[in-house]
Amino acid sequence: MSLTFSLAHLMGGVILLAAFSLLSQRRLAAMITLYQVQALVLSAAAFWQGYAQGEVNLYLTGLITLIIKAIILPLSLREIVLRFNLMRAVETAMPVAVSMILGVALIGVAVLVVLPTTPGNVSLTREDLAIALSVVLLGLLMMTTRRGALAQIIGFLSTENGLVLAAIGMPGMPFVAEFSVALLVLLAFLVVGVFLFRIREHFDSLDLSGLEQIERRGR
Amino acid sequence: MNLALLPVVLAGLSVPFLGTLGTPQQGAVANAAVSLVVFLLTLLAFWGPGAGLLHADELGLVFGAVTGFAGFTTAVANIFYVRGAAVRLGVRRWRLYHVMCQIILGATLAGLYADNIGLLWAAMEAATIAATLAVSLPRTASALEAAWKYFILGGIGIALALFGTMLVYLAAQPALGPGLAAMSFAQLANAAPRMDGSLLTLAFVFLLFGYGTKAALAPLHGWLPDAYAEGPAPLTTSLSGLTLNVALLAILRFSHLLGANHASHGGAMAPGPFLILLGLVSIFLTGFSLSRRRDSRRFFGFSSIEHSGVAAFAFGIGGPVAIFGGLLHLLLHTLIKSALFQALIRAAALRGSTAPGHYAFSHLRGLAHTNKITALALGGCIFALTGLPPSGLFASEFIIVSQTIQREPLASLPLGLGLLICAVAILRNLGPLILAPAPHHAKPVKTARSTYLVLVHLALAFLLAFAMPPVLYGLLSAVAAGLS
Amino acid sequence: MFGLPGAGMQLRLDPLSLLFLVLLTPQMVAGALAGEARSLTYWLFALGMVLAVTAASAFTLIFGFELMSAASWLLVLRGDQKPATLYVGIAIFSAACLVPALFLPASSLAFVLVVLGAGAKAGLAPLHSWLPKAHPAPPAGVSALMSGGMIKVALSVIIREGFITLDPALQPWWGNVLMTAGVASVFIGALRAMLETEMKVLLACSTVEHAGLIAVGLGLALRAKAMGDASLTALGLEGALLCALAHALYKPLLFIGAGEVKHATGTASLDWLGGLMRSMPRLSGLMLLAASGMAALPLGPGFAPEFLLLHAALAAAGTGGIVARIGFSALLAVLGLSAALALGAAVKLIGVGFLGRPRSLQAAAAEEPGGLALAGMALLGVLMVPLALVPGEVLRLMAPVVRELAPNAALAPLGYAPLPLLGLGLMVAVGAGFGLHRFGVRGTRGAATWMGGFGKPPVWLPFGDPATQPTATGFAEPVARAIGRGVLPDDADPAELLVLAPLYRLHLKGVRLAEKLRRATIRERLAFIFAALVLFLLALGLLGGG
Amino acid sequence: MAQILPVLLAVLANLVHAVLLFALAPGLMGGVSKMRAWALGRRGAPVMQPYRQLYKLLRKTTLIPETATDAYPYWPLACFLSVSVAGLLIPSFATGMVTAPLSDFITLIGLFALARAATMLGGLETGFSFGGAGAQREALYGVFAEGALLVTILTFALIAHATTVDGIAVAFRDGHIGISVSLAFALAATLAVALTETGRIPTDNPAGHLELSMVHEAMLLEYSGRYLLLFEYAAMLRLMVWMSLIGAVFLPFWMGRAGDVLSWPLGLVLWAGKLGGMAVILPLFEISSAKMRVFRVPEFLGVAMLLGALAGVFLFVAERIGS
Repeated sequence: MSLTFSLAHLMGGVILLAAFSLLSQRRLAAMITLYQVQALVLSAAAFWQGYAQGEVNLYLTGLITLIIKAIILPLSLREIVLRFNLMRAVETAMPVAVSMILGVALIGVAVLVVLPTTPGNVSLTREDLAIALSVVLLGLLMMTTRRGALAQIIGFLSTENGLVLAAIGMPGMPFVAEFSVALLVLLAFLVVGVFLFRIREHFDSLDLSGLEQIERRGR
Repeated sequence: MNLALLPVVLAGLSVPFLGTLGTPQQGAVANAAVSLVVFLLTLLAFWGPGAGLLHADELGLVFGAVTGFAGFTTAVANIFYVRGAAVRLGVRRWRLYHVMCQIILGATLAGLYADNIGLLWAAMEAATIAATLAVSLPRTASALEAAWKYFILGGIGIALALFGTMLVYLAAQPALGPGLAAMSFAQLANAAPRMDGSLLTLAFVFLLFGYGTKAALAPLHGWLPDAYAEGPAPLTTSLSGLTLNVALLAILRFSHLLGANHASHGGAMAPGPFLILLGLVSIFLTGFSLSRRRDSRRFFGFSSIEHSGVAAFAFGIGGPVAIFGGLLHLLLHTLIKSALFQALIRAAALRGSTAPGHYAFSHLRGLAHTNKITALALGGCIFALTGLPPSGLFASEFIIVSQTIQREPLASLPLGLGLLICAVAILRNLGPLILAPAPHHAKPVKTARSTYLVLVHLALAFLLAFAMPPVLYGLLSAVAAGLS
Repeated sequence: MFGLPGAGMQLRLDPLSLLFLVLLTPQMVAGALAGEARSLTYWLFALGMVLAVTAASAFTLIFGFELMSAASWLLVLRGDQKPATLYVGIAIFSAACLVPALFLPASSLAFVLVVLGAGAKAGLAPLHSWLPKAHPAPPAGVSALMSGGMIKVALSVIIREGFITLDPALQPWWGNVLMTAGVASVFIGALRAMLETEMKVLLACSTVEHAGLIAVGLGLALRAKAMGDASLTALGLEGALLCALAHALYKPLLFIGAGEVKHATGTASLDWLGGLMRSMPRLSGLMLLAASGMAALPLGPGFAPEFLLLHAALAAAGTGGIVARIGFSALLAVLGLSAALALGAAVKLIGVGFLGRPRSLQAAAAEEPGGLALAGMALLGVLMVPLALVPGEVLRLMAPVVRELAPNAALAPLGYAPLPLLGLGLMVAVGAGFGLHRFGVRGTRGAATWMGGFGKPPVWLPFGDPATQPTATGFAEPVARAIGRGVLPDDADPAELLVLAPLYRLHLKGVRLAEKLRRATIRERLAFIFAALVLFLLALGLLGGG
Repeated sequence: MAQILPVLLAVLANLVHAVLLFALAPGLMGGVSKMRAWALGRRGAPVMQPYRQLYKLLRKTTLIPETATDAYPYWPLACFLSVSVAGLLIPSFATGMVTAPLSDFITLIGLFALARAATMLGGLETGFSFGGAGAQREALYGVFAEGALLVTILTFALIAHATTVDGIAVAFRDGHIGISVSLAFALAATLAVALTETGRIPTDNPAGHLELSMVHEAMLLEYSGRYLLLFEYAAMLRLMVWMSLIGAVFLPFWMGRAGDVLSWPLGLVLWAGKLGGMAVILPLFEISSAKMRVFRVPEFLGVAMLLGALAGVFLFVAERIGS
């Protein structure tokens, strides 16, 4: 089992590392690559857990993750980047350094919250949980500190990776595959929305005419 | 047999037909028919709550019945709405629209009946996505913006809720071990004392934020006002208002787990402070936001925030009576609010157009000069929101306030103040809306029959509050006692 | 079962609630006769009052109280939309104070809350400034019931809570609180009544004064009860209850009368009226009678209460520490001032509105109102007679109420007997009449009025030039110069500047903040959620956790 | 018999009191104006002049202004009646009259207020400007006069433990109450109120004929014949009433008892003496001071009110020291 531990732990660490370095990135292309790496490792972790727990569900999850997250989504994201030529760096709401300090603080929070709370459970779960929680929080932090729509989406994606990481860590949790599929639906809508609404810059300024007319109408 | 399954399944089955056949009017009628059957089935479910993943406990039954009723009346009002607005959207959009109606209705019922926390989560996600699509239907700039807001914030909420759900599962491991048992409300409720308390608390925080986003508790409410104001009227207001209940009931159930664990020193924190805090913030934010609103749908969206805040506050106060009050408040608010939006749509129709953006108070001003009955119905609903007698909400708010004084005396002061501010802000708009001289272009119109449904709603709310049938009272108080 | 789910409603009929029912009934009838009979809201309003007065449970009380407020709000709204919002705000505020007070254990806090809540509804200073705005707004019948009835309902809550429910925790200073609020409203009410020129506003201000008088009586009684002074308790209670009874008769009459005048002439502003005694004699006679009550003149319905209250104050000044005594002397002085101010207000109402020459063609062309309204007023007028002539008997009838409120109260006979005075007056009158008729020249001759040096009025003014006779404003001018301007800077009620304006500013701050939040972009809204989440997690990690 | 005799005596005393009151009132007024004339070095009208004037008014036809309403005749009547009733209540030469229990101070204030109200309404009656001017000034004076009087009563009530004039008189006569600061203050306050109520200088000029400065007279300008007679007579009575009130409260010594007839003569003589004394002092005070402007009067009465309050305060302090 120690191998299981260490491997799962290692993968979790890699995922967290990816999430953290996502926070430090300014260029979309690099972000997407990082995300791809994260997804790959996640699928690997899923397979590994499936093997460790002997769960078919988890293999399925890993497969879905591998195909869609690690291959299709990055491709489409790159497509968007090309289509809307978003090559230039993303503007940030706060200096990257600050956001990274915040990120460290968040990891601290996650550990503070989780580690003391799970004495009864297997240590694997505990540390996985701490890692997953930090990934989730880092993703949210990224969504709030980046102004670029795509960057925010990538933040959301990595949040969601954190969720799946937590899910596969749960011993014998039912519906894991279903959950990941449901989440994927969400993501799909997200990306499709970016396509449909032709979002260039932020969520909050859709590239659509007639916003002033809203103001005139009064709220 | 599991009769609770039927309405959900029926709503789901109707989707492909509604999505492919018929003109908008036919679609609306079919939608109404389906909703009627669903309503009857929700009543039928009392005789076969069933068991398993999707089975209705008393709480689910009561709220399911109210949801079915509101859904039905909304669908009826929707017929008239479509008749007036058919030209605005293409046929395919209308079909999509009616599909969304059924999906939201079905998802709401599923969420109410779900015994499995995972299923509950899935239902909420379905409802969210459907509602988002519905909001974006008009394709106006503001509608798309609202839909996008709704989607992002709702998505975050869903994600957090999922994390919380998994944490609950994990927290239940010591008690129930791996497998489905650890995800069933019934089992969890029994095993709550033996669960991992601190992990459960963590889970509760995430669930509170996840479902709290759906229930539009401040500061998680960002999506609601715009979504209410910009989407196609009946769907995004009356109907999706029903999903607020699901979220709040989910929060209630989870807070019950937490409370039970806390009571038996399982290491969990008491859920009260969290809920009370969010509730108060929502009430005050509403009270201050109401006074500058010009668009009536946004205005009443904010008032929905207030009322889910009140309910959350009541759940936070805890104790069978307060929870009873909170549940009663939810029921009455559902009846009144859906009726209010139906009346509002009627009123906008009387003034020419029901398209988003034609709901500014200045458009509707002086309704009494256009149509007495509609003015009476709308005015009655708005007045009922303030919780002054003879409005039914008076009973529930009275229960809540009195319980607050007995259990959390300090919290009663801000609560009273907040309710005061909100009520005054609402009443301030009521006078001009009904009695002021009408704009010159408005001329008297004869009453539409669907307006009387609103009055039925109001009467029901009144009777439910002040002449509650003993059976129902026993049922609800038993539920409240079970959840406290 | 109607009422709170699982609990229902409870009513009670004890002397106190009976007294207030008796006090409400005539004015309800009169108001209905004055044209409100077909208004559903009016009857809801009345129902609310009855429930609030006879309530035996907190829910029933608050239900009735708020039903009353809500219905009257609607009626005010129909009349005039401006004051309605402030009015309903005050109404809900009083509920927000009363609900906690009813559920708290008997304590000083509960009493303070009761005084705040019910006092705000009764128009006690400093929460009175809504009353002169709201009461004149609706039709006369409703104003009558609001002024004569609603105020009393609020006071009945104070009485029941202060004397019965909270009795175990009774403190002497409770009485001082009531007295202070009462005397403040007496003075401000009387002064504003003297200065106002709008008939209904004037009456509303005088309502503030009388609410204050009742509160003073209650305060004296409460203090005395706490200090175990049996006779003073009885005196104060008798004064307060009798004042409530009398006011419940003459104030509705005055309001209905003012409404009829407005209906007949199109205005209720004294500056445009005058000479109505000629065109509507019956109504004027009734108004005169009621005004004598409002001015607390002897042989009128209003004197006995005033007599009792002043005696209570005199008696109280003989007790307590030196500060208290000085306070009571001040109380006496203010009561005296206000009594004279009220007299001035009544004289202005009658002298300017009903005597003299008309000040407008409408006033000159006014006609006696229809029978129903007059019948209602007559009913109230007739009921005033026993109060005016045999107040002692009325007090004896009210004895059970006093006993209920203060079991140990020592009831003394009333020291003021109108009948002998009337007898003396009649004797003198007979003598004078005999003298005048025996030795005097009988008969009278009409003669032109001396215009006081003014020129002859133009022909199109058959009733003379209105500009040549004193107006209500002019009548109030000396008092305004001597007192008014000092107390009411630029005619604004001090309570508005000191109490309402700061609250409004505070509310505005809140609104601005809310607007700032509402304009947040999606990213900022996300940031709210995220920040809140992290805060909660931190709280979790630091407080609870393991 | 034994029970009935005192009652009969009390009634008899009242009758005598009433007769003297109504008979002597004009004479008192005449005396005062005579004294005033002398003090001013004039011969002045004879003391009997007021009687003649009343008779003259009696014989004149009564003119009714055309703008007067039907209530026109009742104001003088009401004014006259309330003053006379007040007069009947206040003991003159003997305490314990049959009306004694009615003579509550607050009832008296009420009666004076009633008289004032009737006069003001009479002034507003015909709607001509001077009447209104007089009425509004009277209203202003009344405000402060009543306040001052009420505060002053407090002192009496506290010292005498009674609120009826009769009771106060009895207490001051029988109880040995030394001259105290409080009473001095109270006396000053009462005098100021009395001057205002009776419309004497410095607040009003009974002999003045400049409409702009008149207060009491200005309200009567539109009355003539017997209605004017009632007003004039009421004014005379009022002077008498206030004088005997002050006499009864502040100089009750050797006042008779209605119970025993033998004490009456002394009481009568003393009463006459008091009235005479005041009839001398009042004019002297009047000629030594000038009439005030209207808006000085509130200050004047305000001082009176303060004095009344001070009287009470000193009383409290004294009791503190005493106890």
